[in-house]
Order: sequence, then structure tokens, then C-alpha cells
Amino acid sequence: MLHTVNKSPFQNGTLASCLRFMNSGDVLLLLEDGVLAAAAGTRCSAMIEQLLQSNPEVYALTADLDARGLKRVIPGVKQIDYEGFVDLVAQHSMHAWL
Amino acid sequence: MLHTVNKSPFQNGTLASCLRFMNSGDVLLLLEDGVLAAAAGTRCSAMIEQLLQSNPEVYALTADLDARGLKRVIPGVKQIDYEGFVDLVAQHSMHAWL
Amino acid sequence: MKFAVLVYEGPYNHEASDSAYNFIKAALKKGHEIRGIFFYHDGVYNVTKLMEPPQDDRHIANRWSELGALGIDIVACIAAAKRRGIVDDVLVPNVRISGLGQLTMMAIEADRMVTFGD
Amino acid sequence: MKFAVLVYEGPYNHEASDSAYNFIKAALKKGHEIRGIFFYHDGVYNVTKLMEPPQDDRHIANRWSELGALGIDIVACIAAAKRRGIVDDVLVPNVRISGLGQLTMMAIEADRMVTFGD
Amino acid sequence: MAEVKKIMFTVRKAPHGSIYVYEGLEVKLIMAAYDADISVVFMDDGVFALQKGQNTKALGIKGFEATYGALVDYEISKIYVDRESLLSRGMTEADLLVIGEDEESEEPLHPQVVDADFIANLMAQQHNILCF
Amino acid sequence: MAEVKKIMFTVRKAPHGSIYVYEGLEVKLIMAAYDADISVVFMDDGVFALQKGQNTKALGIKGFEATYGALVDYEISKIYVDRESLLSRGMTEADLLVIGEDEESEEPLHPQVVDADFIANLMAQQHNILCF
Repeated sequence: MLHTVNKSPFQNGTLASCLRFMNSGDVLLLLEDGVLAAAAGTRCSAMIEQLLQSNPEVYALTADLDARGLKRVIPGVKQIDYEGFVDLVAQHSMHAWL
Repeated sequence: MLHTVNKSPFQNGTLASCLRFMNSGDVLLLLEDGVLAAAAGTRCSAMIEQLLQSNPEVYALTADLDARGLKRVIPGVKQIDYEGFVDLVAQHSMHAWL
Repeated sequence: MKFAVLVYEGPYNHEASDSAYNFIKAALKKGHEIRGIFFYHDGVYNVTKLMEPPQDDRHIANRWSELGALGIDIVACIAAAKRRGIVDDVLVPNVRISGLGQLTMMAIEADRMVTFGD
Repeated sequence: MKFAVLVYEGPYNHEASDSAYNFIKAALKKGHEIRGIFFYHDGVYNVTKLMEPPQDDRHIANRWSELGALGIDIVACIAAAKRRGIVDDVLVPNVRISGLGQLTMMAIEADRMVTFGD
Repeated sequence: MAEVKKIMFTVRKAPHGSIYVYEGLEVKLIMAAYDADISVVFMDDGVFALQKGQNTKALGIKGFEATYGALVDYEISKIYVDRESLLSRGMTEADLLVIGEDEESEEPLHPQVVDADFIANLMAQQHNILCF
Repeated sequence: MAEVKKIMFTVRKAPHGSIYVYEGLEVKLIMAAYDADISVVFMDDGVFALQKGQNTKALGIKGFEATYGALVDYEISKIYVDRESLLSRGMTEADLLVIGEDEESEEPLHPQVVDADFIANLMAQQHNILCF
């Protein structure tokens, strides 16, 4: 399954909730303000670093990273464009954590 | 000073931020989804319980508590109506934590 | 005392609009002056006469219009309104569209500015 | 593959509308079918022709209208729209107002439903 | 014959502070009239939507407790509540709205409190999931 | 003569996910033309608004880095950043946008990183505070 998270982990509990319901093999895509969770060296980085150990497929939308000037991304997080996003949706059923 | 918080503490970091910037003598009003922080016996109750020790003036809007069916309110939190809200604003300069 | 009220969110979708209304009604009842009400961001959607809520629900635009009829200055920000499709033709009576200078004057002249949003 | 897209937030105020648009453009480019686009909650504000953004900014309603011209079914929920003042008279071309049954059919018939909101 | 599609709704937001729960309920009632296998999961602040004794009168906005109380009449009976969300909000099953009554025994029906694993596995079986 | 009123802006939301930071910036630029003593405080996710090197081109939405880079030209020079918000987001002063240059030395001006106490005391001195 594909899970999408679009909220900042610093001010919102959505990412934490999503992680609680992810099965092994599930995929996470961070978009919009959700990409802030992909920044390395922050108070919240451990959430994604830990997830990567069980679920190696973690993606962040490049357009959203660029818009926010985020250059230090957690190693292992894959950057994709909207076409990559489309591919993920085609491959998996999904839940948008709104 | 009067601080108002209108977000659920369970999903949003606004209350936590507000608490970091409150001086002694400052007053807190919980309204809208913010009143969820006034519920007794929850994962978040300690935030308000702790605040009450330094800042005894903590209010929650009755109309918002009632709308959410919250009957077990943290002891020490004062319930007020919109006229009480108006009085608080008249007495203090304020910051709405949006 | 002189209050100004700032509303950031549209009607029905967020409670902000209702909280602002309830606050203003209580302030008037207690004899305070409302220097003005300013709608910004999605708040500009509050004043369209095209809204038609279910009959058993409140009509938010009409409520603002009634406050305007009392002489309260009710302003939707022109830049925010244009971007969102709120134009003079769709306004309820007793509200107007104007610039951020109006918000500035409210912030300076009102003893208290109370903001409602998300 | 057959996608349906659901949008919960209005134009400009949240990124949801932009993300949905960028997703749909990419899906079309990759040869997928868009079964429909459904606007709910404040999403219904996306399709008003009255919006007039600054000249150097994107015109969100026109973008949806252009996708509608390609034959994609674009629907704003009637209940959500009425409450918010979005009526037939203010729609951009190639979009329509209809009931939640349309959303239901999209959720059943589309292989994937992708939701964008706040 | 085409198989009946499984559609899940997740309810994650608190009621009344925004319209999402209210308008989301309207979607469930409509969708129940169609040929779909519907389940509803309340998690995070969504569990507050099921709190008994809500009274929105002083707020001046419409409530929906009565409608939730009749979900079973709309043939929506797969209603689940995430246990951790419930407990961390100081709530127990006794705080939850009745969602209808059992057709045979006429006993009141409550939403079913389940663990995260149960929900995660149910999610994985769905055709589409809508978050309201 | 009436005293000049102190007005503070707090910026708490992340940029681009919503329009609040962008439209909030428009208010600051307008208000700067009036006779008011303005200060701006970036805290919580608002500090991301000051991140250097933002590029919104692929998103297709308007950026505002250039405008922030000229705040001092608009005579808004009291610009503060909450230290804890900055550090907990893995950022340092070196990540922050330049907000103008010093009139005399022509050195680039950065927002001033301060502690919560400083901000709380500044808040207490304001006539009105707007949160954008």
C-alpha cells in the first residue's frame, strides 16, 4: 500500500499516525508540507530514519523539496517528480492521510 | 497577556508552542478544537495541569466543550461563555495562536 | 472598548466564522464598540450573497450583513477577494471590498484586534 | 489505469489544488485515463469564473476548464457548492455541479482514487 | 457479475472545529445506497466524533449525533474505532454513541473497538479509501 | 501627538503548503507604509519561510524569496527568529535569507536569532499582534 502525508511533522501528528498503521512492504510518499519530514538533522528526522529500516521505500516529491529550499535530505529517501508519483499510485492501492 | 489556542493538542503542536512563550501572569483561553486540551484523563491533560501550577487563569469556552460532549474537564480550568471571552479580551492584550 | 475582528477562514468549513460572530454579538451586548470586521485569506468567502445553506442551518453571509446594517464597517480584502472570485456583484448588502490599508487602520485604531482562523 | 481525483480545498489557499493539477497532468502524460475530478468541501471554490488572480500568477479555474475541454468529467458537489455560493452562473466552462452519487461512481469505477486536501 | 467493491472511510479529524466530519458523514449516507461494501474507521481525533452527549446549540451550528445514531439503519454496520486513539483521549467504549440496534435482539449496537493491526490489514483489502 | 503604535506579526506556518505566509507578507509590506512600529517574529514552522534557496518553479506557484530579501527596504528591520524553532528544524543562521543590507556598511543583514524569553517580553509590549 501507498500512504501519502502532506503535513509538517513539526506541527502536526499526521505522520506519526500514519506510521502506526503501516505494514511492512508499505510505501510512504511525502508531499506538500509533508516533505519537511524528509529534512536531515532535525528534531523529527528519526521518524523517517526509523521507518527506512523496516520500509525502505520512502519518497519525497522533488517539486515540494525545491519549493522549500530543502537540500539536506535524509539518506535513503528517494526524490521523485509527479510522474513518479503517478507510477506509485498505479502500482499500489493508497490512503491519503488528510 | 491573553493567549488563545483553537487547535487539538492531540494532532497539532500549537498549544505546546504557546506554552513555551507564556509569561507568569499570562492567561490562556481554549476555544474551538482547542478545548480538547481541557479534557481530563487524556494523553495531553498534563500540559494544562502543569500550566495551572504557574498560571492559574486557564479558561475554556463552554459552547465548545458542550458541542464536543466533553464533561470531564481538568479541575481548575474555568468555563466561560462568549461574554466572558469578551471580558478577557477587554482586560488583556492578546495573541491568537493560529 | 474598541475592538476590531479579523477572520481568516471561509463560512461553514471552519468554526472561525462562527466564533467571530458569537464574539461580536457578545461584545455588542456588553456595550463595546466594533471598530471594524476584516476578512482576509479564505475569510473573503463569508460575504457572498450566492450562498444558499440548507433551510435549517444558519445563513452566514446574512448574519454579517445584519451586523453591517448596524453601522459596523465590514471589509473584505480586495487582493484576497479578487484571487478567489469575490467581487462587488456578489456581495451581500452592508459590506464592502477594500484594501489592506483598512486592516492597518483597524490594527492601529482598535484597542484590541481579535483574530479568528484555522 | 483509471484514476479519479478528489479535491477538498479551495484554490490558492492550500497547495491541494496545485498538487492535484500537477498529478493529473503527469497521469495524462503517462497515458492513464482520468475517470473524473470531484470537488468537495472548500474544493468547490476551484471552478468559479469570477476569480481574477494577479496576471503573473496561474489561473486555477481556467486550468480546470482546460482539462474539462479534453473530455474529463469535472464535478463540484451540489450540497457543498450551494452552502458556499458556487452556482451554475459562476462556473467556468466544461465543469458541472452534481450530487455525491457522482463521487460514489468514481470511487467504485476508478482503479484508484487520489485525494488532495488539507 | 462484477464483484462488489470495498470502500473504506477514515475519520481522523475532530468534529465542529471544521466541517470535514459533518460533510464526510453526508458522503457515507449517500454511498450506502450504492452497491459497495462500506467500512468506516474512526482514528486520531476522529474518535471525538463518536463522543456521546454532543450539544451544538450554544455554538449555533448543526449537530450530527442523531445521524450517527442511525448509521446501521443506512446499512453501514462495519464501524471500527482505533483503540489507542480512544484510550489516549481518555475515552472508553461507554463514551461512544450507539449506532443503531441489533435487528434481532434489539440490543444497542456500539462501534467495534479494534487494534491498529486489524485496521492496517483491513486497509490493505480495500478497493479505495477516502479520508474524511 | 499620538504615540506610535507597536504592531507585531508572528509567522508560525510553513510556506507554500498554504497561502498564509504569502498573503501575510503582503500585509506587512502595506502596513510598513503606515506610521506604526512593526516587528516580525518567525517561530515554529514559520522559520522555513526564511530558508535560503527556495525554488517554486516546478510547483507552478509564485515564490516570495525576493520580497523577503528586501524587507529592510520597506523599513521593516525588527525581524526576529525563535532560536529553538530554528535549531529543532536543523537550521542555523547560515540557512537564513538575507533581508537587506546595512545602509552604512552595506553588509548583508540577517534576521536576529533570539530566545523565547525575548519574544515573550516583546509580545507583552505590543499594542496588537497579528498571526500570519
